[in-house]
Amino acid sequence: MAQPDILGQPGQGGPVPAGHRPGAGGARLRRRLRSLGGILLSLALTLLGLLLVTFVIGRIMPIDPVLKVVGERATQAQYDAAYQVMGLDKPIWQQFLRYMAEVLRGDFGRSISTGHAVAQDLLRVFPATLELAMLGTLIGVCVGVPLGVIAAARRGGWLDQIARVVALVGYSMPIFWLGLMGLLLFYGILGWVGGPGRQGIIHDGMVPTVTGLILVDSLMAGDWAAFRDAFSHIVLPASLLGYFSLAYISRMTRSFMLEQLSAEYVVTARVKGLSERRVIWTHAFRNILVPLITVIALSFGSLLEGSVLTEIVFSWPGIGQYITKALLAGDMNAVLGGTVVIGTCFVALNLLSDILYRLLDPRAR
Amino acid sequence: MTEMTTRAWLLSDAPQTRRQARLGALYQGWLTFRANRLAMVGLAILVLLVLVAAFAPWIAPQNPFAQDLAQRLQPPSASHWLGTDALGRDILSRLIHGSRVTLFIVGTVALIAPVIGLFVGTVAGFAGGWVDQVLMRITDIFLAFPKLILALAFVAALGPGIGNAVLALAVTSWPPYARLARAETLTIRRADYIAAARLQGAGPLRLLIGHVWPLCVSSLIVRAALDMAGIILSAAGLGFLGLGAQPPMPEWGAMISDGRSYILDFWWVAAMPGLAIFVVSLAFNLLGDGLRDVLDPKEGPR
Amino acid sequence: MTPLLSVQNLRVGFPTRSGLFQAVRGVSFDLGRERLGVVGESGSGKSMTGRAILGLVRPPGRVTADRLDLDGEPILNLPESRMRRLRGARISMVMQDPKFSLNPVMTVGRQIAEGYRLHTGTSRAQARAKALEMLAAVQIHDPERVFDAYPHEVSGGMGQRVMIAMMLAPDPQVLIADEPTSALDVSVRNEVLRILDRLVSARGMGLIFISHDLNLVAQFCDRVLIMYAGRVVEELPARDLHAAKHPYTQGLLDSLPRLDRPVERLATLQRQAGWRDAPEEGTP
Amino acid sequence: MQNRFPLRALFLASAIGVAAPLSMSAAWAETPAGTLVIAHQIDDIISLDPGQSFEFSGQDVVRNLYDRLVDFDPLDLKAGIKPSLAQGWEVSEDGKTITLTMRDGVTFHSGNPVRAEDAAWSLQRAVKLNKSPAFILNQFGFTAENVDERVSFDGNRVILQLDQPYAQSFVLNCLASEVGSVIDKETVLGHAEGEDFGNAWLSTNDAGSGPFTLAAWRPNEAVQLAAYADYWQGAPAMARVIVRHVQESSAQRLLLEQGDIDVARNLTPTDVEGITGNEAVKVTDELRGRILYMGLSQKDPLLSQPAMIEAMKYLIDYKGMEASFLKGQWKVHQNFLPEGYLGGSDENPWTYDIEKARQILGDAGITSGTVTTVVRDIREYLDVAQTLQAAMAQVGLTLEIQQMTGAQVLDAYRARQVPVFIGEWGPDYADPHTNASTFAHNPNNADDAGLSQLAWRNSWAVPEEMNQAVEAATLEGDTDKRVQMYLDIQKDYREIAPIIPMFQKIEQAAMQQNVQNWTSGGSVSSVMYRQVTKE
Repeated sequence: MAQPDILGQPGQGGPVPAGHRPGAGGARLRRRLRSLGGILLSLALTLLGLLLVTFVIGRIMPIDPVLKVVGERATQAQYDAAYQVMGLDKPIWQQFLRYMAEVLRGDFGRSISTGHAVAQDLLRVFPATLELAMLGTLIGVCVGVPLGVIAAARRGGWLDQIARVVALVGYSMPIFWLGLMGLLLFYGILGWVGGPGRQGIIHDGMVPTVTGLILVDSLMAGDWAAFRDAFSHIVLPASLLGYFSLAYISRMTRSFMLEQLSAEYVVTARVKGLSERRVIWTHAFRNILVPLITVIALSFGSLLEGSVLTEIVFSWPGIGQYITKALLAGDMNAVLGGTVVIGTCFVALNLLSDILYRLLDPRAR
Repeated sequence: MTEMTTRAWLLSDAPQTRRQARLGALYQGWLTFRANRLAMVGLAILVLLVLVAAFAPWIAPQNPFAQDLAQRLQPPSASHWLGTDALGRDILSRLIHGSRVTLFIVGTVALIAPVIGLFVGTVAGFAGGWVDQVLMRITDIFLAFPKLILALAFVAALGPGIGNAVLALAVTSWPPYARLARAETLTIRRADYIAAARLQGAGPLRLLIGHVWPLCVSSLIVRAALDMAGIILSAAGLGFLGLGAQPPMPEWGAMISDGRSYILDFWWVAAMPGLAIFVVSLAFNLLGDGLRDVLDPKEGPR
Repeated sequence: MTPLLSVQNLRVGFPTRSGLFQAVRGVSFDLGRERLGVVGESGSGKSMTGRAILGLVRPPGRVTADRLDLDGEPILNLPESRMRRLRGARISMVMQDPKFSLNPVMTVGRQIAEGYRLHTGTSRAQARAKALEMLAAVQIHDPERVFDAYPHEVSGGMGQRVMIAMMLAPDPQVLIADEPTSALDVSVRNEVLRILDRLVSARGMGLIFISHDLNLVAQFCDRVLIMYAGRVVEELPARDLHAAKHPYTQGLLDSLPRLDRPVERLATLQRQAGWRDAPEEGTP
Repeated sequence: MQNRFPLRALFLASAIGVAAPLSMSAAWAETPAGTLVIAHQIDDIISLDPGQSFEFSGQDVVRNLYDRLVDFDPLDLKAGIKPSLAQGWEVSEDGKTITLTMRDGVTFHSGNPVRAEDAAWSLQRAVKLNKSPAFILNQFGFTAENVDERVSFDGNRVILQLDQPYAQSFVLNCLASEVGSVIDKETVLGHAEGEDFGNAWLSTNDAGSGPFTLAAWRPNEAVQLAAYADYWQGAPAMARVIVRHVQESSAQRLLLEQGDIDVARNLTPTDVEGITGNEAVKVTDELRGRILYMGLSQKDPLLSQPAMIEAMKYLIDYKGMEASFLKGQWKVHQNFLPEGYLGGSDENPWTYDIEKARQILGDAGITSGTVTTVVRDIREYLDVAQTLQAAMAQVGLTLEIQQMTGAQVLDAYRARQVPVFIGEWGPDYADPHTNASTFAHNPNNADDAGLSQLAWRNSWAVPEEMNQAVEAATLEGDTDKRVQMYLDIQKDYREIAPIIPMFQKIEQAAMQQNVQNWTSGGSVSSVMYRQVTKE
């Protein structure tokens, strides 16, 4: 996978605008509400634009969705009937408006490649990806952040070099290849982990679906065997994604920490006689929390959308595979629905890191 | 002038001319870069790659397209150093010829995407106002789009093929460059010398091209160098999904895709191109990392 | 009587491509319970001298000295753990700009209490009381409010007072003030100086006042060291500054605008390569 | 085989070195005794409605959920059509009326009895629904307007009135296809939305009387079937059948070798070869009806030259491919009727002969030229295309390969814009007419005819005699004569046709040793689970 983008987001942790002094409470609140409203508006616009682009791409794509519906052997009459039923005879802006109206009512239409309602499909495939991405990000954070902090603290030392090589190797590895090799080794030869899919077949569909996250659902049902089974299936793909997330997060953490460690207040802290650990974790690290959260959110977002290849290698029934498959079949309802979900996630992550920035950084309060 | 004095002249901390200062800075950068052993390894690999690509027909032991179904899936041996693929073609020869394809993809994408990004970003940052709003909104939309899926959609719309894959990758990877260029432009725009140039009567276009672009370029280059590996992997991903280079073109990603059906028993068919991709993208990453150390010293290992 | 701080032939060097760069080259002085001014241009090594004394020069920078004693006790290249016990507790430093030298995401009160608690091992409540007391001591009228404020919520002058409160809370013997007022408005500068002066004299501390502002040093300090290129070129009592002998000091004085007598044209500071290596005058 | 060891040894050594105690699951699992677990590529299913389903995997499911009036015996496919829900049938004197008598005491999964009314309604519904498979029934003259009269019931008898005296085998073969499934009328009508005859509901639910009920279908993930305890031929041995979607052959093989599945249906030839040494598993070969062929568009000025068509037949390395990347899964077959079909021919006259091709082309004055092929992104097709590419290069011809997704290829193919097509054709029902009517029948070669025949798609104007011969063969009541008619058509076809059959599919299903009576449905049908047992 391509590494996620952070350089595009420098504004998040930036300095506070001048004139941000105490005492201007009312005006500040108003300004904050206005900026929040502005953010929401721009997010809504982004989402709308996203839908429009997807819609247009779907319509100009030389894949005929009607064929998927009527099949290879259809006669022209069958074809024409389906063409009309799908509303393809109307002008594109009308189709778009109709689609938007339906989406606002919560109706994503029916997928022509699965025969199910798109909303129903998404409820099934999205938690699968979510579970994978969350665990991957968790691994990335738990390993990547300490690694990045230590690398920055021991700048130039052997740990820094190792962290650098680990990250660069992570950036350079074709994930589908690594996935196949990992599956071969840990499942095929060693039998340490579960095979392809989310669950072993014995446990398939045995745990009642509440959240759609099998790890959570099996815990809620108190079914330890199902939990262990689900865990043994997710651990390998999640570790792989976690590795890529780790590579990115550790590099960004290191760079943020280096910036903070050269700040004057770090000298102040050292002058006070604080231990290096306290200097790093209590002083410097607290200052990188905000940009770090943005990075983690971005990395999480990229795992949500970028795990297509992992999903294919591990037969993981997630949203990436769903959209890809739908796209290649010209199943635009499914593609649009999936894009809305991922776009919304992206937008929500942006919003979340913005809110966290407001909560965590006293300068933004 | 002897070697030593040239060096001293370059390293002088009191340069006499602008040229000396500029060359001195370059030389300092080179020295920093050279001191980074990993980056030098990366550079060496890439130089090797370029040489291999340039002289592919002379280096390759066999015709990369010559099939021999009787000799298919042979393990590495004296006659086929890296074995043969499912159609009995020599993998080493295909890898060597494939280096051209890889360089083509990387080169083209790394040329197109930053240029689009530079243009959009600087115009947005420089013009400000609604132009900025509109351009950045478009950038956001492309950023919010699932990247691989957007690339897939483009390839599906344009039809498969190496040219279209390159175009799709470029189209999906410009937004970060645009945001970077915009951020840089915003800082540059406020600089005093821009105000000075403006006072001297320089028009906006002249300011943009003459003053803003040259300053944005270096950070874009670093970014592009760091992106190269990502581009290779994305292209390989497209190949893995069956879009991208068309057979019999020996594109490395497509070669992995070919070999993955044989991975359990004939591992080298997928492993060799996988290794090639890994080595080259690692080289690009090492190089990009080293370059960043030179141009942004606070990031480096000191 | 042993001086509070005794420095003999202090050298700080950094390896570079063109060889070892010596930032401080053989600085020597003794500090008693007095206010010692250190003056020089930027790059003259005055700040590096302060940081070297505190043991804050990080590798690959190297510090050597014939002697570096704090209250008769050698502190040169002490193990980090022992140095940490000295830092803040017995020797401390106030830096230039409170905007950067205070941690932006920690309340002022916590930052003051943190160092105090570390060195005295008192309870949270006691540390809070001490912090409030110190805030009052630096003439902050509303210590409770400032205690809970974040650095960006206080003005520059107040920030520097917070900094002083923080550094003086554990009662150090020596305070190094590295350009403590140059980032402040002229209007608050004197106030901060007055507070600093009063606290230092009341506690009988030694103060090293690093500045590029010759006039300020002349007014504020007892004794002045003039540094150039990592070396002390002249040392003399502040009141005798006008009688400085070294051409560099004279040059520094001449390049200042004066209110007492009009100057046609300010002199440009002359520098001679020879001063770099000449043995410093006026050293004992 | 010996190749595998170095890699595995390497992995083992390094892995043991890392951390052996991390083990979290037993190395070798076993599936539960009453459950049959299958790994298969099932992402093509778009509907489970028998009136709509027309994909390989969808038909695999439908076949087990529903019964038909007549059917195949899974344990004896060669025996042909046998009674099923209809216990017998009669054909009228003029051959245009078929009367089928229903079996008593059969119930749907809902508990409703299976009546002649249900059977008649199911056929009427399929015709009126007019989805892809409807044409199979429409061949007998049924239309949405007339089907209510032409298909009727009387007591426990279903009466079909045909427009021509079609061969009995033709009609019964069509009724045995999935579109002839008998649906629970009451249940489905209860779920109808508007005029959809319950299509939306039935797409994801079942209303049949077959040996299994639908427990769950999660698209691209899994289909779960549960045994129907009251099945009229006795409850199946397998209480549960789980078909798990696994895309990669290597993943299917790993699952099989780990004992997590019972059957793997999409192993590549190399993976099949890879497991042959494994004592715990076995591989069954089953001849299927699918034909891998090459279509040469007659719109293309170069490809429409008879010499070119002739030469291309000698540029295909049949034996070489059969022995290498198609090994064990495709056999050389140069006729449009698959082996196992009525009238199937096993004459394979063409061989790989570059010299002969060069000579044919030389005689016609063709020494160079470039054509494009559009190939679906399936490994085998691409390998075939590349092999052809290399062979053509030897006689001065350039083949440009464009690989595309299935949907794109189909789009272009339907628009008659594919110069060289390489792909598969699967028969729609068990009668020879299914292939004859598509390879060798094209009543209207105009661009706007919008037909679906392969001949039309390749712009081949089938000679009028051949068109008539194909139509006549459907009306021949005497089976021996009918066979001869098809053999004759295929003989003529081989001489002139630009749509060149190359290989016939052999399905290799790999399974645990204890799985018995597995069938993928042979060349005439789809997979059937009710007879499968595990020891």
